[in-house]
Amino acid sequence: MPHPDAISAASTSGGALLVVAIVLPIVGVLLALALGGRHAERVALALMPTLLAVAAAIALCVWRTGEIAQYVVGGWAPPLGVAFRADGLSAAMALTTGVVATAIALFARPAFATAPGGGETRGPLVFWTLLIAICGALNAIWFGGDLFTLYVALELLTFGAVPLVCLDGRPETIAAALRYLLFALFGSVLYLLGTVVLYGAYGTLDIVLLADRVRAVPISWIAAALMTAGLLAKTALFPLHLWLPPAHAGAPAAGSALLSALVVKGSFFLVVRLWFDVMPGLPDQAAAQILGALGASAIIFGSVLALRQARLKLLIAYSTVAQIGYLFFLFPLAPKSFVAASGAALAWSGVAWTGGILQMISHAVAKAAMFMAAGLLGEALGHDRIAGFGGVGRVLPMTVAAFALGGMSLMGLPPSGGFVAKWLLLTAAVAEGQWWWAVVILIGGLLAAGYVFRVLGPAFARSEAPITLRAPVSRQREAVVLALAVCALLLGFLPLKASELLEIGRPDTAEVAPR
Amino acid sequence: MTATTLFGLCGAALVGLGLFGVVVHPQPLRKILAFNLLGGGVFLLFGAIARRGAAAGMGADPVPQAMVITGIVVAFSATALAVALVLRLFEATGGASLNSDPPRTEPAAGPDG
Amino acid sequence: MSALGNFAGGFVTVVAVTAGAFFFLAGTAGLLRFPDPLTRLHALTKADNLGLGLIVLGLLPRATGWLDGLKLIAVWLLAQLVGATVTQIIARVARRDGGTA
Amino acid sequence: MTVGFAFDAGLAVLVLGVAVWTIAARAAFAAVVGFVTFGLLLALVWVRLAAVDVALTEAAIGSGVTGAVLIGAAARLRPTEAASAAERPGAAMRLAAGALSVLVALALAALVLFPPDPAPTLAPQAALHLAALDVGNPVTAVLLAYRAVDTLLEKVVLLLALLGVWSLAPDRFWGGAAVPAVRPDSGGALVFLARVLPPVGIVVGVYILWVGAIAPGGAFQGGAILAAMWILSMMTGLTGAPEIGRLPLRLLLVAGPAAFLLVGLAGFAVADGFLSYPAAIAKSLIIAIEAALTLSIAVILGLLVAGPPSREPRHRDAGHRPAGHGEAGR
Repeated sequence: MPHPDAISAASTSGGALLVVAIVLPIVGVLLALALGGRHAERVALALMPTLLAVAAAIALCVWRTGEIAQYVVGGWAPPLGVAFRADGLSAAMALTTGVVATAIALFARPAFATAPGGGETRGPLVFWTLLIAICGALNAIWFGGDLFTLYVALELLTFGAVPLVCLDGRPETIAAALRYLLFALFGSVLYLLGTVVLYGAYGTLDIVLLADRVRAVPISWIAAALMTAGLLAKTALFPLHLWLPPAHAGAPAAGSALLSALVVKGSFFLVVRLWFDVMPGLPDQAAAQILGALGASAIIFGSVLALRQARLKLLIAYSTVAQIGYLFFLFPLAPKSFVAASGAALAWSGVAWTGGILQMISHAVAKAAMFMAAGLLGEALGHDRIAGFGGVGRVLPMTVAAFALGGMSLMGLPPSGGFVAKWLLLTAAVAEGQWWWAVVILIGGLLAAGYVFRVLGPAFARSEAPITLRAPVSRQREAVVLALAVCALLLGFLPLKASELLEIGRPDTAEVAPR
Repeated sequence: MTATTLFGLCGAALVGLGLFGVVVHPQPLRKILAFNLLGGGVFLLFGAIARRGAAAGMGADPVPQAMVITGIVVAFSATALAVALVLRLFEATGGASLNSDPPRTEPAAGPDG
Repeated sequence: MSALGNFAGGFVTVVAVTAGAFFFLAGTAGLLRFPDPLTRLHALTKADNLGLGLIVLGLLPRATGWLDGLKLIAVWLLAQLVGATVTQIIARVARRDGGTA
Repeated sequence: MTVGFAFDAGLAVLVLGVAVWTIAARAAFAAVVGFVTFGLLLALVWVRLAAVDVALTEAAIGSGVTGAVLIGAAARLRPTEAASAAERPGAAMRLAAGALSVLVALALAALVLFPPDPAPTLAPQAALHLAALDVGNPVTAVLLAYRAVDTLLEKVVLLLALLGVWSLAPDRFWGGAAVPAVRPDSGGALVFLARVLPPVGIVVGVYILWVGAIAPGGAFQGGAILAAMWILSMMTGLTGAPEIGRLPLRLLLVAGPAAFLLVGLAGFAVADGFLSYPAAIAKSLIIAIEAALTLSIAVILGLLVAGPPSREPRHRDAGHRPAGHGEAGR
């Protein structure tokens, strides 16, 4: 974000939209809880497209002005008060949230229906309320301009996500939820510790003000290390990934999609905020290489473990561990100071940045589609053992096609969004002389192809025994999943101009000298 | 040394102690307790910072105080949810271990599966 | 308040609070040293009743208004009430467990 | 060395000692008792740090209500302790954990010992606007005005925690009530207390809420005291836990955050935007919000301690929103 002088202490014209994006879900949670029963579903279904529209309006506003949108809450300017801000990145993430959450809501409708005239039941009320809450928490994370507000938002996200994991009440999902909660609490307490240290050093937690005040001194390093470690635990970066697969695989399909596509991105987004916006002058090659190396290990280990899974949902969950790894190539590749130091043209920083963010977005869309496809397969077949998928592609072509399209994005096959993302990261790595990341990206693509085709192979094979579906699959739900998967594909066709949105609000200094 | 520094050091020690407990204790309930100690340490560090910021006739900077109050409430919410999960796990399995066997039951076909 | 009154008030405070602190000390010593739950409780209640009572008595002259004084007395009364209840419950449990708790 | 410092040093040693006990104690129950003691001592530390509002919160919530949740759990989990104690990590792991903890503690200690000079503070800025708000307690001003949005989000966190706890109930109990874990067999004394104390407690709770605008106190502390009275009453069986499907209960739960939100949104029309209050009635608005919050907080805290519903709803048809039999997806 720019120098504080560039941004006034007042709200900008589109700033009120940010309040709407955060407050609407809170209203939704209160309504859903108070009215209960079928109303929770109605509120959620009305809210998701509305939030999408609000996000689109915010993106349009940021795009038009080319500047950060800001809202100063209560008129109390930071550092005393709190501001919401939207740069290009937050607008893009809010749009992604809107699209994915709307698709998830449509998909979840039959699964979490409340019988007309029937009473309130547990699953639907909890699911719909938490879906709304998670959208609100994510919007608060995308737009939060204050590190402590972001802490509360992060906790909101955790409390929305954990009960989804054990919604079905099986003992192993309860254990998974508990492990998830413990990891998440560990992460947030470290994050909070870091913010405390920052407040003690600089007397503010406002991101823009901090960016101006932070010096490259040990106290900043300690804070950055604590916060990064905490956020990595929440993002499930290798080797802190142990909680993720059982948690994401244990949730109901719509919940898995929500967790894998969006919830893990919340904490990752804060790592990006921290390194690129709060401390733009701080990144150090060694630390960035470590983050990149952890990402690379995540890609290799996650993919290999995904290859070995017998159950579809666990396979997809391990692939999330792997795909998160790519995101961490942002840290060695995108900081402008590194690019300048490597002698490459400064434009490569933008290439890596766009690649990393596009990976975040296209993984969200593709992974949501894949988890929902897996849910449909599981419902139809009554199991999700990959070995028992022979010939299912002939019975449920739309669902399997959706899975395949999502898989293309994971593998990085053109013309998917995942392809463009990985291609940008790869070329930036080569141009900046960090070829080792390019090698990992290629290997990761091959491994992803391996685990995706492990599913597609039998699915499209001619099966010996005719497949009998245990339950009919609604065409409508298949269509929703396929539409989302097509979105993941279309992300690859986004005009290059769209990447300009992601540049809005990026710190433009090539190097912020340590003062 | 001032009392503020003393309590700040106390907070630092509590963070270390809590961290150790979180990692080392196998029982979830003990982990939760250790989390609360860890949180107490973090809050205490913040309290020392607030006390150092005494100005304008206030004994301590009110902004960190308010944040600590919010933090205590969030920590309580987390404790309540975590304890409920542990108790539910105990009801379901008769144990309270995190190292349960990998999922062995069939994934349910329904929306809740 | 006159200087003499101030002095007398200060005197009461010092004497009463010191005496109260002594009872707390004795109560704590008893809690640590006595052999079984019932006698330990007996020691503890002395700290609760007399110790706190004396401290409240000592602080009364320093209260800035009748409302503050009332609050101090309320604190003592509430502590009495809760202390007596808890002691009773612990004693009951101790007797049920055969004095081994 | 002054008497004050000697007291503080003793207090610090005591806090650390109790903390070590909490980590090292063999039995979980003993550890929880240690933790509650720790919380009360910590409240004293907060008083010494001139943060009385935090002290009240720590005593009421950090130690009190948290302790109530933990003690019940420790008692119920007693049979599992032997089994999970066997899972203790190996010496290498413990050594690594110890080294990491010491490292972090030392880094933080260094920060404490070499703080920036002058110490950063927002106190002057907070003081500057107190008059405009007509609120005497700066902490209340931060919680309800300057950083009101944090407080609002944190109320939603509380609500979600409660929903999360409820979500752990088996389907058939949805809409029902929690059966308190503590059986009312603790004899007449507790029942007597539960009869006598609540009227006093309610007065104290309301007083603490009221005084919060000018002196330490406020919605949380007041709410926690009200909740404690309710919990006491539920524990002794004088009042049953409420059925979670009832509309009046749901409305109570959301009343506080909803009032907060409505006043905040009204700011768009009558003041400087979201969560800003018109100067003339700022204090009244803040007190009104706090009153509503206190009520909701008391109900939420009480229900969090009570736990998930563990009984089928009693009046399937008479209730406002009976839970149906044909539960979807189970």
